[in-house]
Amino acid sequence: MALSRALAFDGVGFSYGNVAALSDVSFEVAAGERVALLGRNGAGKSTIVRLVTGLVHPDPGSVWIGDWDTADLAPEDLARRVGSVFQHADQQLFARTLREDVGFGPRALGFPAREVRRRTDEALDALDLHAHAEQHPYDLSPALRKVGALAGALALEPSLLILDEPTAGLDRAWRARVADALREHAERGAALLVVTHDLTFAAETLERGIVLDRGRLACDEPLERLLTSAERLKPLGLVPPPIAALSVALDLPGRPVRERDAAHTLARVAGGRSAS
Amino acid sequence: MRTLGLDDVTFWYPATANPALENITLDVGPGDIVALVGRGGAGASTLLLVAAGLAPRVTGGRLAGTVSRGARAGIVLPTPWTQLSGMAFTVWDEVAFGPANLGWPGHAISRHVDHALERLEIAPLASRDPASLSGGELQRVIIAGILAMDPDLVLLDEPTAELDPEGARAVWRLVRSLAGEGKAVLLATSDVDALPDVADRIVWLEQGSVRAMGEPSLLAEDALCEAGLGTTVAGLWRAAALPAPYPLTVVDAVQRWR
Amino acid sequence: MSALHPFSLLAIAAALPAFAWILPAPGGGLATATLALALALVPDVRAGARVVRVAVLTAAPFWLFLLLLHDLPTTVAMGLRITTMVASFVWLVAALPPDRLVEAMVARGWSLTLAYLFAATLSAVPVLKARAQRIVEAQRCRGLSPRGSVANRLRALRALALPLVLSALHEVDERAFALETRGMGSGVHRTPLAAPPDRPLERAARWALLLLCLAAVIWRLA
Amino acid sequence: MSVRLLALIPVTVAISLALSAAVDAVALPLFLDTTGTILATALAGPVVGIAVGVLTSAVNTLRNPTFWPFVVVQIIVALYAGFAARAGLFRSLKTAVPTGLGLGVLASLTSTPISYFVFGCTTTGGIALTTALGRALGLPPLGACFFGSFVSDFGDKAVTFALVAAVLHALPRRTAARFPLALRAMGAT
Repeated sequence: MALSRALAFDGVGFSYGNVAALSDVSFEVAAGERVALLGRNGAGKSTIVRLVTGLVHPDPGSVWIGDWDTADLAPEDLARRVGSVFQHADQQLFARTLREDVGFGPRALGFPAREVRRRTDEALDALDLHAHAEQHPYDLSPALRKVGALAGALALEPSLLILDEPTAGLDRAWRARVADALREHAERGAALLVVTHDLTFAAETLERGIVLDRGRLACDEPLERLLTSAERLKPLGLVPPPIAALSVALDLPGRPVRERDAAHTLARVAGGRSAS
Repeated sequence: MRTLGLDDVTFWYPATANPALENITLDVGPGDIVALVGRGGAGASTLLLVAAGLAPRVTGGRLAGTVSRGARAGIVLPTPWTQLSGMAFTVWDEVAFGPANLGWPGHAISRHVDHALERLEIAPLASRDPASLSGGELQRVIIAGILAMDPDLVLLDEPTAELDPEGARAVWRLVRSLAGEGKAVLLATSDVDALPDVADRIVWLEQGSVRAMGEPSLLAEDALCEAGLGTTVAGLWRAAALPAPYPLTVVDAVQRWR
Repeated sequence: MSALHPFSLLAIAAALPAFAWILPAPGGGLATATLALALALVPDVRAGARVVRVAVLTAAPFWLFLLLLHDLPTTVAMGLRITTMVASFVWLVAALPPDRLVEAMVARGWSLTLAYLFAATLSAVPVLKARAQRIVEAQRCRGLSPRGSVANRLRALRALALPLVLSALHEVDERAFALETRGMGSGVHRTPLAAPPDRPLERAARWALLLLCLAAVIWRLA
Repeated sequence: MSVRLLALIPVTVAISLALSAAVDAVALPLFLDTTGTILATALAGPVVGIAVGVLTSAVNTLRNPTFWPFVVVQIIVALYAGFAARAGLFRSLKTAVPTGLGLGVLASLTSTPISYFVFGCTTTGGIALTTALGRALGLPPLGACFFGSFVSDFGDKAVTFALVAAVLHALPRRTAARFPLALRAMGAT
């Protein structure tokens, strides 16, 4: 059913002038699916973000948000279904308080004040930002401003979230909060497409990995298999994150890549060993 | 002999009541690599600005305590695009901006600039316009611009922020080789997993004061893991409720496991 | 032509329009306009042709509007003056890359401050232009439509201008840190990196040009 | 001049030029090329404002040589904004917009003689057409030229003043505190 498909790239190519940024890229993301977009800088990740948000249009091929073809719509129309956070999102805030900025999207889409308030509060709750809600965005660190921009995207309650390096510069506690907020949003049916270099974050939060290499799709498979095969990752400029590397080094059954699963397996195996 | 000495330093930003740094005492000697870790807003960036002599001189505000510094310090901030001189239209001139301001003779400038370009593996970019560079290339040009001034204290604030994993590994290798030459390095990073192979000493900052200081093994201690500042492997060991001391890295964990 | 010292190029580009206004129309204007356009062709005809084309394209609308507002003689007189000014500047920009001008200013002992202000502005403009574009895009992706009623478009302008200015002002400190840490304002006399050679003959020619302008003004007034 | 003020000037010039380039994204007939001059003056006084104004004209001239004679207008804008800042006229939109309109008149009065004697009032297509309209309405040449430049420049200074007022009020406390004149400009002495 088309609507369960949140996003689809169909034979997409794109070039800036005569430089081909993407060639023949096709993949689909279902509602509720959590996808990591990986690859070296310059591999085409940011171009995919611009295509999904409708800032640029594919040539050849087409990009679908559910049953909408992005070629027919402007970014402000797509904003009803697509929540986006760009690489330098810390530069787009301007309200006097963080709360007011988070409400910018819903207000721009024309929701009544009561609805804007509800969405803003829920987004601030999801990211535990209440302590900073009345603060001036520029009294926060750039990384926290970016979390504020993420709250602004969540407040749109989109069916698809497209995020470019949402955890850049965040400490472990904030990264865990962002991870929880995104998983919770996915459980409510939203699809996630997250550009990141932070493979630990990807392992904790997402389930599928798409790797771009020089504008082409190099891999598209579950993260648990991808992140534990060092020889597949190396040519793509990637290295297995610590927990995946440990799973392989200790030959843990099931090769867990998430901390919770790895801790559970470690405890079980350690218990077994000390008993024998 | 210490290249940088902070003795009981407290610092207030202008028009703010509570201090950004409180009673900081820290020494960094030649060849040392000291890493500052802490939650967002713990004061690491402010401490680097104080060490570089930019706070309070440029930021304004008030400082108590004493800061003693060797000949010359260079700081690299996490936003490369604000660090360009704006007066150079080629990468070579950009890297030469610092030495030229110091009034060095022409031949000395050329020697230092060419050496710095080699160190950062950006010699092929020498005649490129800085505005046309990628985030990663720009970061290396800025670091080269600092190294070309031959500082004995190098200060780095989130040096790998704009880099992909390969670029980040190259910067960590460079930091080790700088210390190898006798330079003192003081850096702040949220990439804690990289520190065991890089830093000699870890300083844990919380709300502007030093909560703990010690060997890299500090990053496997329970209190740090609880604050979310331990390494991923230590955090995993703790989550699995396995006995302390927690292993610091994958290699430690494998040895401990056998 | 571009081998000349930057200050000489500046002097020529300033003198030509000055003469165009000082000398009696239309002969004066005609002479200076043709001279300005000819200068563009001296270094190499192909690049010069492009400069001439840009100059003519920039000057053409003025001729059209002058014709609309004034009688023929005024149109010709003013048109030639404007063409001289346009041709001189377009030729100057083509012949003189900004960095050579900056190095000349520094070498001549003009304060580093002036050279910095001119060069740093030139390099800051494209950065903030790109950022303004990125901010418009980001706000549109949050549902902001820059079309519709004037009130709506003014709101959209505010949602573009405020973040641009706030983020730019926020970075002023970081720019200042960069200048300080790299020795600017250290009071030491800066070593010019590639000081363009300035021959005494050129310097004399520049002063001569200035005197000539003054003489022409006096002759025209007398 | 402190290195911080030195770093402020190129940024505020670039703000003016970036805004005047981006204003067509919202399809409004505005120049906004004095935003940086007024902002710099409100933050650091008329001397810095004049430096920003002159540099804005210089960079504009590289792009279009006919801008250079109008450097006089930028200097007048900086001086006017200096008085407005000391009088706290950036306090609210109710004071900022009329002050901007006043500057609109003053700017047109200043630019008209330059536009008329140097360019015969053809600086831009817009001004030329509105001047022709003025002539059609029977205004004398100089009067028509003033009418032309005022009509096309009418809203620009008012919107620019309102924008700078909005920026000053949107500044975080820590930044505003480091520009004493800004506090005064906002009426918060």
